[in-house]
Amino acid sequence: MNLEWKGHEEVGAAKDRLWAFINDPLNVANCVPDLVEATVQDPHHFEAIVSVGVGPVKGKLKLKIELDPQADGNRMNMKISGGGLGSVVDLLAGADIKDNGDSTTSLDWSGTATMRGAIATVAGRVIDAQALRVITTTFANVREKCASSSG
Amino acid sequence: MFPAAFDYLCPRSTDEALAALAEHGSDARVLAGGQSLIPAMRFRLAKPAVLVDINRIAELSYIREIGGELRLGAGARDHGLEVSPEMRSGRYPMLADVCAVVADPVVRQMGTVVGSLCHNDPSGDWPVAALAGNASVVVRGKGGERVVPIGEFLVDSYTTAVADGEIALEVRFPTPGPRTAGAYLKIERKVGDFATAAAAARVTLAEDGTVASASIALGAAGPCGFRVAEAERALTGAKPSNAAIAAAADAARSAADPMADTRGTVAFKKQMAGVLVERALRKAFARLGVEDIR
Amino acid sequence: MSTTEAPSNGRHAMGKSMKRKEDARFISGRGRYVDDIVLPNMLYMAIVHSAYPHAKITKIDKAAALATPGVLAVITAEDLAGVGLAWIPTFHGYDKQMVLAVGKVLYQYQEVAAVVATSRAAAADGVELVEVEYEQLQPVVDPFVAKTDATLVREDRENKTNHIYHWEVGKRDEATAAIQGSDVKINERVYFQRCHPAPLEPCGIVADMNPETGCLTLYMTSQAPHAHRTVVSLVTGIPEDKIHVISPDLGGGFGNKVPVYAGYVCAAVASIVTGHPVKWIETRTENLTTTGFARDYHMDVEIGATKEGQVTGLKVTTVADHGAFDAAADPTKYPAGMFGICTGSYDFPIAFTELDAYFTNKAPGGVAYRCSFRVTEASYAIERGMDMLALALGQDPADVRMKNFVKKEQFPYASPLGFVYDSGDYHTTLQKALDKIGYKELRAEQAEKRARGELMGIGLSTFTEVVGAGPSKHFDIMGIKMFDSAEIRIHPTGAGIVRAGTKSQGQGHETTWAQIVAEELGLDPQNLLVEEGDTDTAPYGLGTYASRSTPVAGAALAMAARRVREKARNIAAHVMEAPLDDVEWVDYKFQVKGVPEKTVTMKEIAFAAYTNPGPNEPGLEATYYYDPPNLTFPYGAYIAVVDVDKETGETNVRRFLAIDDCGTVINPMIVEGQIHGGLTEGFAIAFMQEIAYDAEGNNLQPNFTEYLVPTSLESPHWETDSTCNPSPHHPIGAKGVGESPNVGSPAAFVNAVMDALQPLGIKSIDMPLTRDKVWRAIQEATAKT
Amino acid sequence: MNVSITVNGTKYERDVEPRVLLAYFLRETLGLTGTHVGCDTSSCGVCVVLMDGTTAVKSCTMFAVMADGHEFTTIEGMKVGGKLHPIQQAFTDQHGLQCGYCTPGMMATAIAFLKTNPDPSEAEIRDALSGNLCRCTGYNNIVKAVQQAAAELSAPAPEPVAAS
Repeated sequence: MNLEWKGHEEVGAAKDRLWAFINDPLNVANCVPDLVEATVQDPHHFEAIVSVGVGPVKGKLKLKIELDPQADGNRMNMKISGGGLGSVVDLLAGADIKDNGDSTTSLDWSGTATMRGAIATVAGRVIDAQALRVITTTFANVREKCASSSG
Repeated sequence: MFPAAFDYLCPRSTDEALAALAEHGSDARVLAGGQSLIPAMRFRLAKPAVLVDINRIAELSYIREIGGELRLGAGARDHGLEVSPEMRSGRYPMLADVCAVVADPVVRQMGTVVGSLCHNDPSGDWPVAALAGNASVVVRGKGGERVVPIGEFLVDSYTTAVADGEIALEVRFPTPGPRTAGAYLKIERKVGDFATAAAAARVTLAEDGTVASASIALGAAGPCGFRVAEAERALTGAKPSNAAIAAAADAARSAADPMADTRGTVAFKKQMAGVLVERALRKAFARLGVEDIR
Repeated sequence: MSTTEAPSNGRHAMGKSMKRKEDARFISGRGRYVDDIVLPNMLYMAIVHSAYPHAKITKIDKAAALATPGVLAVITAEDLAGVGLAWIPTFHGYDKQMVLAVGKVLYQYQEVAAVVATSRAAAADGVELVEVEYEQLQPVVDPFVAKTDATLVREDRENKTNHIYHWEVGKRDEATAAIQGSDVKINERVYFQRCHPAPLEPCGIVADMNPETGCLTLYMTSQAPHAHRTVVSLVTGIPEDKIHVISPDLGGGFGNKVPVYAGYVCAAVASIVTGHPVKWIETRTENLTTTGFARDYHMDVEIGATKEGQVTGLKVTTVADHGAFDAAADPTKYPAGMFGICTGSYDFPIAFTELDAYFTNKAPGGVAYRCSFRVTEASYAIERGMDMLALALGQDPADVRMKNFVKKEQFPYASPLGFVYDSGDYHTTLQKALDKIGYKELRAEQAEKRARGELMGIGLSTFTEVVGAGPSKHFDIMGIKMFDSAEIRIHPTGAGIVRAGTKSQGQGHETTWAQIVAEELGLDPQNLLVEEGDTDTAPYGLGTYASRSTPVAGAALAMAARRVREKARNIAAHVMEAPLDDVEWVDYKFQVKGVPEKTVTMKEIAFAAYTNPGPNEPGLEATYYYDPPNLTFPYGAYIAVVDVDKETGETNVRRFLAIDDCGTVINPMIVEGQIHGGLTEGFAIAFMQEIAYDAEGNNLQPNFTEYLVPTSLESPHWETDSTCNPSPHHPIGAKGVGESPNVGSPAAFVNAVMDALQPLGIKSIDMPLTRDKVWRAIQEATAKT
Repeated sequence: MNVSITVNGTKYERDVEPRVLLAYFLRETLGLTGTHVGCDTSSCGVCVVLMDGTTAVKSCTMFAVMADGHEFTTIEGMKVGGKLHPIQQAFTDQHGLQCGYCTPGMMATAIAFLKTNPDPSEAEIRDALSGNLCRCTGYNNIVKAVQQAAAELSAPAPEPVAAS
């Protein structure tokens, strides 16, 4: 099954601070909700184990995440792939960041995901909402943590 | 398909069960009929570390009318309700409709009404009927007991107001008053399939034959079952008429927000939500002797 | 129909609704299916599947699985390569297939590894812990896209193309010209969707290698035990005498249990490696996602006709989706099976059909699902085509059929695509159906309903099947001729044992085989034990599928019985002290010509065969291998009556009448039961069932919550009747019936729904006719007007 | 954990892992293989057995530990006094089975149903059996079998012939 979402965040931090923040895999990892464990391999790659739970469907997803900052410093692409619960997920997310000139930054994100396997077929009807929650929370956390992180 | 290993607890009283749940928190799941949970465990989508089986808590398996309400304990099974004197009395036509179409006849022998509400499948039957029937659910935890209106109880897909360490003990359906009747209808591809579309409608007529109040709920029309206020408004105060029914159906159609799947397209499911609301209303009116609607 | 009448001591044993001899064990829980078999120190196997439809395998990590308590081994393609079993030949030997994924996976749920453990639970625990890493590749799921070769499914093959083969029969140019020059032409694409036999008992095996004797015993869900023994010997190199295949009771098969599957091979290897018996029982998900699917034919049907409605020519052009391997179950010389039967019951002066098959990233298969090798697809094409022609002509579909039927006096009838139909009387059979269901009255009711804007439809299907593969000059599987066999041993007391190379999956051979032999020998069928499915005891045969049991093995049984009777006649001559030429078989007894009081029964001769054979060879037994001179051609006339709910697209099959002609009937009760079952499977295919894949290659129907099997509530009440035109070349005139209802009914259902929707100008909807599809068609049609 | 489950009149005390489904407990722990397994989704009903005499349950959707203290009747225990139960007799009389795989579950469901509805219509029978799948018979003859059993079961017991 294919899923698509997008959203918007106003971050109370200057663009360069936000850019620096999301270029640090550990920061990004810590924004992922229900993070169980994160291991940073290099400045652009980290692995995260997140626990997912919707009603009876409970378990851990093991995700490989690749950060792909665009040269112009205006866009961050993210490639997330992994699996668990007899299923696999492949997610492409991207965030455009725009300096609002008032040391705030607007962040427009969008993502598409493909879900395969047991979850998609047996519990497909819940995944959409669940995945949306994870991705929305992640960017909301970016807003919070970045703003609060002393730059 | 073999479930992952788990610890099995089998309390004999509600207090014992609550103690067990308090001890194991989010690792534990309540096991009632198990008709949704066990298949999920066979696919290893659900891997609870602990199952707290409430099937042996005798005090929970009741079906009784008290204080103008039909009260079903967490152990009350679909089939038990289906053949109960309360359903056969004809006082609960809408609930009787539901009893006859939940899952399949064998699954109904074990499945429980409260369990179905707690599972809160977006296509489940009981959440829709509970919404239209103004039901409430009794939830108990170590913090004590609370009575949660169904609208607050059903939070999201597969998610309810029951917190870790709590149990839903009872569902309460207000006994329909005079000049009140309802109906529940669903479209399924075959017996035992999740609903393609589902609707429950309940109306109360005033002395003058106009609709004093109406409650209309949809299932399989979004992440969670819901009441369609617009459709209810369209009927309230009106005489039972084709126009009023059509207005309610239109409201349901536009309120429905289903997902496309192997059961059908979004357009088809929205349309069916309207068709089912219209048919459920006509059935409800017919049960009140209002046959010839113009 | 009396279903309890027992034959009186074998007299006229045939044609009786004798109760089934096998029932006694099934109704008391004493049936013995593969999963019921438990051997000492038996291990359990479970399989790891791919969630991706097309991907390179970059890593398989067994460590965590092997560390799980109870897990003894994890088998991968590498391990199989070590014993030369990474690949095995496909059914007809034209292609090879991976046992476990070699390097890459070619379809979702493909087998990647097998976990062997001391318990079911441990095996499942191990499966969860095998870590496989993939690098995704673009899947191709549409054969029309596969055609372009933009994505190559099979890099292992020499020819770097997804095109598997081209097949054609008939006269292309003449047929094209004939249709072009016709007053009326139709040209429509009909799709027979991918579906699955889904027997209630999934596939499974208990493999037991005895390290001391070197004997490999395979208890497996097999519709063709001898063929499987030979294949196992050829691919493993184990001498065939050291392989013992036992197919116990089967919980249905319908073609699903003909091919060899990865689980069988892995379990056998696991048993050879561990020296323990190994059990593998498929899950329902594995059954629906990895084992042989059926159909998946996209067919362009062109028919020409005069304005009076006489057909002038037929052309059918097919694109076949075979999935990742060419594992279609068809006789070696017939890559598209019997698709040439697509001229159906109609006397086409000229016809042509061609087919191109393609690889896609879908499960392999193309099994003969309750179907004699693609006859179902062919019948659907022609029966839908004849209705579309009737519509184009503005004539009643029954009239158009009557006009074009092959006439009784034309039999044996040589069809333009190379078959010689044995016998039939299509006009009488259809007329019987029309009269019985009240066709005129139904049309009148339909006219009234249409005037009121209600949707009611009447659908016909007057199909002809071709079954009983087959004559050895044409039919073989990997070179093995498609004869079948029977062995009869009569004991001193007149009881006996009957063995055949076939394998019942519910068809009731233990009863009907006994009836055939009892009829030929005047013995009591109750005392004729029928045994099948054990390769050490049964004579060699190619098994039960494609409605071949009665046409081929049934004939072998009659011929073997006649051999026994001839031996018995010699002994009778000795016993009655009469010259052999004076001993004749009259009224189920031997009698001296012209001396009616001088008779001896077969029971008496049986005793004499062991006590007083005289100059004759003692004992009373015979074996016969039957090579049929021709195929048989059962046919039928089916009528469906359907109401359609405009608002919801819901279809309700109000009535369904099936008149079948399968020649001589051995047991009317069993034949009727077969027809009921086949009609229900046809109903499921027409209205509910499809193995569909989304654009990403995900299988959307991997279990019974999505692959819908109708219950008693959805299934219509079936009305049945018959006519009887025996096969002139079959020893007892029988033609076979198991598949006719599944072959003939889908078109009747679809024709009925299309007939109902005709006032809206809707011409065609592909199966399955779900509410959603029918509703959308109605919306589009009404939007236009 | 230890369970005590009565099956076909015999009380069995066994130690089982909680995750063992009742179907496998019957088939593999007790060797009563007449009860089958046909799917993973509680859809097919070939595993149906009688619980406490009146309840038809899908034994693949119940853990053996949940069955502790209950009584079950499987197909192996359907005979009454060495005679076939009327439903068993009816299934063979009416040709209500072919491959036999769905038969045990069908008969268990039918027995439970006839206890709540001794004189059912064809429609009621078709509804009652709709939790059990059959791929062979098309249901016509299964319905006939249940009708025959219903008639048999509701027939008055024969009067003892009074000695004169």
